[in-house]
Amino acid sequence: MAAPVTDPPEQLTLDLDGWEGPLDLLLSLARAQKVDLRDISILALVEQYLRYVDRARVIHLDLAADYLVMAAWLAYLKSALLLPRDPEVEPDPEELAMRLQLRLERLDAMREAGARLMARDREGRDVFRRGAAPGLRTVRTATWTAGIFDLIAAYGRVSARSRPVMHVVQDREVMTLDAAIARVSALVGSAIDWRAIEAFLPEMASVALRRSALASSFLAALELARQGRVEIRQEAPFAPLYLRASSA
Amino acid sequence: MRPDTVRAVEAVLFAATDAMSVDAIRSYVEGDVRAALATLAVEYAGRGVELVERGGRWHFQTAPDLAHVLRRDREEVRRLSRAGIETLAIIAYHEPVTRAEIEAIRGVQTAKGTLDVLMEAGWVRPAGRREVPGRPLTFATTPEFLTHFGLSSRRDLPGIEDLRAAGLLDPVDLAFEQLSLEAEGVEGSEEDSA
Amino acid sequence: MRPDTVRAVEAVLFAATDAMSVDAIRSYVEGDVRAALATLAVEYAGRGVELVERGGRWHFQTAPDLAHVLRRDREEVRRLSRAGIETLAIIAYHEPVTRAEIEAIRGVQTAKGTLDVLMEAGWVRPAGRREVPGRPLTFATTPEFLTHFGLSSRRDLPGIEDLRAAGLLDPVDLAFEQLSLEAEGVEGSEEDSA
Repeated sequence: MAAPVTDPPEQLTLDLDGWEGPLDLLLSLARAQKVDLRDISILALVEQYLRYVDRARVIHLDLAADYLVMAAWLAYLKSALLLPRDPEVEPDPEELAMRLQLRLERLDAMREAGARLMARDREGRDVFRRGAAPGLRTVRTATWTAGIFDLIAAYGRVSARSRPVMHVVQDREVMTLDAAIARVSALVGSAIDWRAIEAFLPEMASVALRRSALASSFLAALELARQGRVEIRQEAPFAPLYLRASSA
Repeated sequence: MRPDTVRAVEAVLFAATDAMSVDAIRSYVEGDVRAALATLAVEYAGRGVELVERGGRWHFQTAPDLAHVLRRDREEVRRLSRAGIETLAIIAYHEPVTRAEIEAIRGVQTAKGTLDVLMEAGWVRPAGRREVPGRPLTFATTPEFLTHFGLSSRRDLPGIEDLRAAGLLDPVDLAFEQLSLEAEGVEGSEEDSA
Repeated sequence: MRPDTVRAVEAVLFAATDAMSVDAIRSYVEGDVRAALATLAVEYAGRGVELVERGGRWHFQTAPDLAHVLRRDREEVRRLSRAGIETLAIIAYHEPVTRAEIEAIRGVQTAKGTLDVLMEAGWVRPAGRREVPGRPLTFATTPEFLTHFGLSSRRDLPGIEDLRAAGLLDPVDLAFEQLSLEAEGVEGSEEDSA
């Protein structure tokens, strides 16, 4: 696909597939005209292009529309350049010619730059990186964080979701023996007079829990009596049960 | 400029994906490859990179004493996932508790990783086996758990009633909750059962 | 024994799979990393392996003059089409640049595949939209582009200063440049795909 830029213009192959559009063809013609694009004759270039396109048509080559459009535009530019300058006509043909030249210079510069880029020492072709770099390791140690609110809210969420299930597996609320011993021994320590065992029970709304507390407190009283820490008095079977601190 | 053979051997070994035998190097480099290897070994001695031979094959490697430089420890603060925080909450409120019990309470299976994360965080520990068929492992919280959450003891965890008062029970479930309470005449007692 | 920082930087760059910025190296190595890099660059100059900077990132690579030793049995680097080369050059020297500007300079429409090939190679990336009517996408080169072509920075692009001084890198006057392209709704001028 490389353009035969060194060929004399008349011998340019009439194969339009070889050109990437009219600008490419123009640039090749210009490069053949002179090495420095700044010194080319635009008029001569236009002549060459028009002659080239004419010859292509003579031998019935299918010319893409943009070549013909460029030809028309260049024909207009040529006549504008040859005719005496009409200040009313915009744009100034000299300026159009200059811009065309700038366009060719730009494309040529980029073509040149591309060639120089490709010729550099390229990685994977001319220079190579280490073949088997083991890589650096980053050992990530996670420090987990969560707030107390997150924790409580999570439990609330779980509870709300699963309470019915929970009731099946949960025991009812009770006062444990340990709790009752602690409570009774603490309360009785400050009591000199006999007091009914009910006085040692906590204030509770729940009947079930109160019953559990009474049973536990009774057992606690027996245990504390065994240890010699309380005295128990009962007038008769099922009569009120009284406790006081051991006088010993 | 150093002798071309040494430079060439250096470049070939550097670019190679595997350790290379002398013969393999010779297929790339002309000249006295063995002498070049000896030269390189001396030149690289004491550098951050060294030339070593293992079983007749040569390669460059970083100096062993610099291994610690090549790894970087990065501490990342990460938040617990929803599953993680729920599992942690259940353990905290019910400990010691088995995995099956956690799943029963959460109503979903617990991914293997969830308990691992909690243990990695140092908040949960295995707490012995339960003496029931299968002898399942139980889990409990650790002192670090209390520290992290600013609790002096597990008793500081709010009970169900506190949660309700704080509006942390879902309203829909709350209505249902009320019904079942009235029917059973039982107060929220589960949080004390552990 | 050489200073620890130099050895450590050497080992880190040697072990790394990618080129590393000074900051990235600093996350592994304490001390004066820049000075260590300067020292290493001098020490490795002329060896079979050298230390280079590409777009602010450093890596070791084989010396370019040893290409002939290493090139055998390696895959040929993908050959770019002429359109691809020109398009890459235009992007590199003009970035950020729109597709319309590329077409204005080349004088032909850009085949669909041309930019794709450059992006697939990792040399070109979309670089935001230009705030003009139509908000066209712009393209620019990547750090991999600099690395692949052995450029320390875009300032190293061959002849870029001369081109700029000659006004050949000035913003493209689309209104004029596209005259011949647009006026007739050109067909058939699209170049072969890359």
